[in-house]
Amino acid sequence: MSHDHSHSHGPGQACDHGHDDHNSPEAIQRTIKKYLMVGGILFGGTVLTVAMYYVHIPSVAMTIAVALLIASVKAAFVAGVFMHLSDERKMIYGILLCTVFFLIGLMGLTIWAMHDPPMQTLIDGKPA
Amino acid sequence: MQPNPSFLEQLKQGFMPILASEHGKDVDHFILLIHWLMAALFVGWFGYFCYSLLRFRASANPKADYTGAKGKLANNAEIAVVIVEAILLVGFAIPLWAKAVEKFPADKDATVMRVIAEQFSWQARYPGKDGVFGKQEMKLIGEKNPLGYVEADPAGKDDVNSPPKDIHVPLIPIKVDGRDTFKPVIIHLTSKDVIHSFKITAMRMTQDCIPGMSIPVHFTPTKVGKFTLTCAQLCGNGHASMNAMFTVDTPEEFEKWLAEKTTKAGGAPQSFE
Amino acid sequence: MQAKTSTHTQEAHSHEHHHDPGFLRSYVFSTDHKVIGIQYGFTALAFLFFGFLLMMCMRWQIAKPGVPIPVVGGMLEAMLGDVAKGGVMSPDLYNAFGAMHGTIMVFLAVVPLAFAAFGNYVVPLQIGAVDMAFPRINMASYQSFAAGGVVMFVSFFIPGGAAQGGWTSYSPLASVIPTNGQTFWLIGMVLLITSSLLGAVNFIATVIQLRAPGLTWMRMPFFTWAQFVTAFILLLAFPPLEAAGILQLVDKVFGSSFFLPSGLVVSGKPYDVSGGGSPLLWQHLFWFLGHPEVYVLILPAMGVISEIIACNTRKPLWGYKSLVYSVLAVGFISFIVWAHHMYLTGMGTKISTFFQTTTMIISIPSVIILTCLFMSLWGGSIRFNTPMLFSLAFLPMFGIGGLTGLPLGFNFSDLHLHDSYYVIAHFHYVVAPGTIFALFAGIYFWYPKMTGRYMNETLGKTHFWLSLIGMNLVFMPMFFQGLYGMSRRMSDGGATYALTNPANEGVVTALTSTVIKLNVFITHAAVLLLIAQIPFIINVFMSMFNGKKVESDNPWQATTLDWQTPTPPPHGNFTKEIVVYRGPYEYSVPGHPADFTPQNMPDPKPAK
Amino acid sequence: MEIPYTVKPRPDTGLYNAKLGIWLFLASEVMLFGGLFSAYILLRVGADLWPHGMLSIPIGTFNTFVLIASSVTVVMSWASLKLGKLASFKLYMTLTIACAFGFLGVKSYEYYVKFTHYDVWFKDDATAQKYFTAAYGEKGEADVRKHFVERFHLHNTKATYDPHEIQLAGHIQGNPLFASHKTLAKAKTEKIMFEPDPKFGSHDHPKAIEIPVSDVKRLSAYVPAHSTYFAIYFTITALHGLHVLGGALVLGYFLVTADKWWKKAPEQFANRIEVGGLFWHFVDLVWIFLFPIIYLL
Ligand code: HEA
Ligand code: HEA
Ligand code: CUA
Ligand SMILES: [Cu+2]
Repeated sequence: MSHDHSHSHGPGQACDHGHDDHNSPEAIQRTIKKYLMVGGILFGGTVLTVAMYYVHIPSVAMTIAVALLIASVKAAFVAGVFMHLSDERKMIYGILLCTVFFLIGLMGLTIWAMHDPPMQTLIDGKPA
Repeated sequence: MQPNPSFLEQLKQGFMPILASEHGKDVDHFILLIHWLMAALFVGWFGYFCYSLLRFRASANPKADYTGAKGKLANNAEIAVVIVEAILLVGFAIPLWAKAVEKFPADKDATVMRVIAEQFSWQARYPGKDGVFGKQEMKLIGEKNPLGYVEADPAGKDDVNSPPKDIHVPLIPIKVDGRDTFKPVIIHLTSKDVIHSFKITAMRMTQDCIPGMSIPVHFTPTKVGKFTLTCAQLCGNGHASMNAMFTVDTPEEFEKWLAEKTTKAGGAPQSFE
Repeated sequence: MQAKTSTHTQEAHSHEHHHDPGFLRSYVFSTDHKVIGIQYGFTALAFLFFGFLLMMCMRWQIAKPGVPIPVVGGMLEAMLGDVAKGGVMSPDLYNAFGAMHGTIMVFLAVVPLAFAAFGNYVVPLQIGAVDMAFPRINMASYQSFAAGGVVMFVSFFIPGGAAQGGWTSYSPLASVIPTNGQTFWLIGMVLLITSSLLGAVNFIATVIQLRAPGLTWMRMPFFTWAQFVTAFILLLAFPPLEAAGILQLVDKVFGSSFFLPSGLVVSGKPYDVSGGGSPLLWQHLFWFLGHPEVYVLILPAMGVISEIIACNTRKPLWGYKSLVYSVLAVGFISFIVWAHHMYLTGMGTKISTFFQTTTMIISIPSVIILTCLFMSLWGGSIRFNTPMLFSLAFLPMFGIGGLTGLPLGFNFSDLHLHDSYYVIAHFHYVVAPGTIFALFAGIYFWYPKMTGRYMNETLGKTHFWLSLIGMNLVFMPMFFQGLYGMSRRMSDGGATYALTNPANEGVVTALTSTVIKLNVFITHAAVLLLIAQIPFIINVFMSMFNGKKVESDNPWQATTLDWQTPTPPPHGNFTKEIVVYRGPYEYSVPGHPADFTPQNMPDPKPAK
Repeated sequence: MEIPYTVKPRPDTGLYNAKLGIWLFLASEVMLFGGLFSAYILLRVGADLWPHGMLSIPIGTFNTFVLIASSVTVVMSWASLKLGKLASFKLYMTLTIACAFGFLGVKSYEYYVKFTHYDVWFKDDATAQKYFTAAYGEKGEADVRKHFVERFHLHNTKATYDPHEIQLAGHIQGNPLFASHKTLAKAKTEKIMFEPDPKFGSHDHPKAIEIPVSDVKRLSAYVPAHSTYFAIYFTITALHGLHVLGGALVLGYFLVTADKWWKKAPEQFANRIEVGGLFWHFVDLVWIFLFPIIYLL
């Protein structure tokens, strides 16, 4: 759980973090360019993934790895730029970090649990 | 009629049912050990609790002390709990579990059988003389073939099905490393429909039976007798009556029982419904 | 509106805006956190009582299998039909009541009462906020909860009755039962989960954003901390169950096989589905919520009793910081212990070692929390009023429940104890004389704040002592039954396995008559427990009208901000600007004039 | 008596309420879809058979483009607001919503195709053989079986299949929706006219064949009951589709009320668009993973 200590804030001491420089028209103009570029990257990434499907990589593991890698890169761009995560607050990072940690726990431990003997699947009646 | 132990007698047994398996000793011992730890913590803290309530009641202590308790008592108690838990975990639970659940004896050194659960009954299958089970396909299951065995498979020719709700195992004395013990039992558990749980309290054994999986368990019986095999997982409206008799026989009695089943069945897999 | 840090205190919150909003607006579709809290509270109490009544029917059946239930048997038959033929509970009905007792108690009674009701009412007050951060979402949360409750309730009366798969709803059983109870259960659960998620978002945002100036994290009352962590647990643990619920719903309604393996044979016939699913997947997804959920049941309760103990010992909580870090640790670790409910599904050494290690690790912060609360008594000046009595009783009761979690947490002892009454006894000790007592304590404690009147002390103390005795007589014998090997969810109380059953002639481990007689004993004790609630119900309703009026806005002379408002608090909560100067439990501060120094009081002149 | 920080961020956290709220909500959404993805992985890893290549990749790719485009337009609409250009905000927002409904339209079409496409399992292998030969001829049958093996597996994975389980794919004459052996039995239908799919790599439809229902063991449209694969496909994409729909409705509401809000509280309005946009991007993000996992791998 995220808790940043705001000890320093005595009663009534407001301090504005100068949030405005991100929101000035010039800054927005600059980011618009960025948005369009990221849009381009996303299109490109999709084309790449689909192309890969037709190219036929010989190893299954490789196919999965590459496809997920491309997807992750795309996702990183969406989250980082479109969702402004790249300059978001500590608080949000904390929350997302916890979430990702638990998600990995859920997936990882479940899969691990399903593959730890002595459990065996019954295939045509013969315990493997 | 069975003698019915009195409350006190049962208390002396630690309120545990009669024990009839080898690893069960360890289970009982371990349960006892944890309960000692729990008792120590409970008595300690409860004593402290009563004492403080008495001593610090408002009428006796009208002015509270801002700082309260000093000293390391609480810390030490916490550290002690951590240490004891760690010992129980590393010293007992993990190795004992590994032994009881994972370290299987070789098939040839054990009585091997399959037990199939269904709503609301249990049935066992023995591999017969050749020690090999016939091929089994779930989709062949029908009224005539409750366990779905492939008729054509030669390995299955001498297999024997137990009648429903009546499972026997032999108690065969053997020597392991010069120590007198008995032949272990390996049971492959599965279920036809929903999840059931194979529980024999006398053996200190519980294991879920999950459809689509075959899960092996093993234990070493140490006493002849009739024991209850109960279903410990909610499995429908007959859950409470999904029982079976789990009988540990002397080798002779077991052979007799098995032979009876075999001759009746004419040597072929057969159910007794 | 300017982003002054002190905006929420507008002196003149005033009556100009405050045109009378009418009955519906102020009581049914209110967005005021206090009204919503009270709505949650009454709905949840009603469900709590209903869940108890279900269990009373079941207890009768356990004690006297096959004998018609007195008084209500006929009613059940009239309402539910054949499942209660002749006033006798059929196994189907027993299973339905059992599943619904668990579901209702957990999701419709304790979570809404402990988290939503107390949280809604108290948290904004304790942090000096005017309301929750998103009042309309708050209202939506209650409505979603109420809808879920209605769906669950209606399911009793559909053909075939309510869900019969246990509150854990393991597939394939839950999917294979041909009636529609499970479908209703799943729809109800999706609504309840949605409600909790909305609530959780709201709580977290409120605590992070709306704390009064000066109320730093380490000055936050422990109750608010507990609610904060609870909200995180709900936020992140519930969605996987929602996913699982959706998958099971698709299984049930569209005939898919997420949780059904290939080759199922039900009642002798191949089950007509595609197969290829995994029954264990359900269990993983369920317990991924299920375990954190038990901390959802206990953490708010711990929060409640911490407030009450601090106030009624007239001294600060001992080890406030340890408490905070422990509760954070519990919240965090609770996500990675879930498979200790699944030791006996065929688990290998490696994975079960992992899970029992985390299970032992999570018991340590719990021990620390309890230790801190015990140590807080030392040096206090203890006032034994009703809320305090319930809070004090919580400690050893939770202690027993928590300690008996340990033998379950080691897989090797769980081998014998799994799915026996030992488990039932373990968790009822934590949730019934544990959580429920804490909730009673909270009701007695905050009642004066909500109504301006105290609850009656004599009735309260009668309620306390009878409940304490009743609870222990009900749940203590279950440990013995469990050790002896009596399984849970037995619609005949284990009679089939008992020596009294002639078929068990000569069976060595059949249940002895002592074990069976305990069933009857427990049922009698449960009746006592039921009777013990009468003074409480009378007290709740009577005191509203003729309870003793409070002498001041702060009747218990407490320090936290919830007591520094008018009683009962108006819309908008505070009439003066709130600025916080100190920690939450500054009782009996040496040199201060009174034995309590409210958080928002500027430094008082030292008493000379 | 107003709730603070609905517009301006709280200084110590740097966030306004709704932004924190939406991120918390998205965190729970991550766990929701994470749970479903975990289920997907587990089912797939544990499966004996896993259908493959059952969805149209060009259509899926097209839809991916649509969704990405909408993500760009929604962020542009926010930026326009920040620049004070209400008209261009409206334009971008309209485009976004158009994309959303375009996406849903395409998805509905894909669904419809599946709901009218059938697999038939026959009561035994000999019967299956008969119909395969009737549809594809002696030689063609072997081809189809080979393709069948491929269809169920990842590239280059060794296929083991049970000959009993081979199924004939195609359409039922009249294109009924959601038929199954159960509905046929209920309707007491005696036979169906079945139009098998073209052979792999060909476009010629084989002649329709008549199949007596008594020869059928199982018949299922490509619906959740067909197989775990379709079950997870429909569940996740439908849930995703609901998110698209919900998002589109909310954004549509913002678009319709834009003038009013813009006059009344421009800053708060921009915040709302940002929050709506965050949700929208998240929906896009889910699809970015969904597309390769379900269509390609
Ligand atoms: C609020 C609810 C709650 C809480 C807090 C807990 C707490 C714990 N639980 Fe419990 N549990 C449940 C509710 C709860 N549980 C439920 C509902 C089930 C059954 C679900 C079902 O199957 O239907 C269950 C089942 C359950 C199981 C599965 C059993 C089985 O099915 O076989 C296990 C196994 O590990 C377990 C372990 C634990 C542990 C180790 C703790 C630990 O966190 C406990 C830590 C606490 C302590 C160690 C106490 C410390 C106190 C002191 C040291 C002071 C002592 C002083 C005095 C006594 C005066 N629990
Ligand atoms: C929070 C959870 C919770 C709570 C509080 C309780 C409370 C109680 N439970 Fe429950 N129980 C469960 C959760 C809970 N239970 C679960 C999860 C199961 C497992 C289900 C399954 O197998 O699937 C279970 C199972 C279970 C069983 C086992 C059934 C079986 O396995 O076959 C038994 C048996 O005795 C039992 C008994 C009781 C009793 C006597 C109480 C008593 O303590 C009840 C006491 C209640 C009160 C004291 C309420 C007082 C309230 C009022 C008086 C309201 C007043 C109203 C107004 C003022 C408006 N419970
Ligand atoms: Cu089988 Cu319970
Ligand atoms: Cu748990």
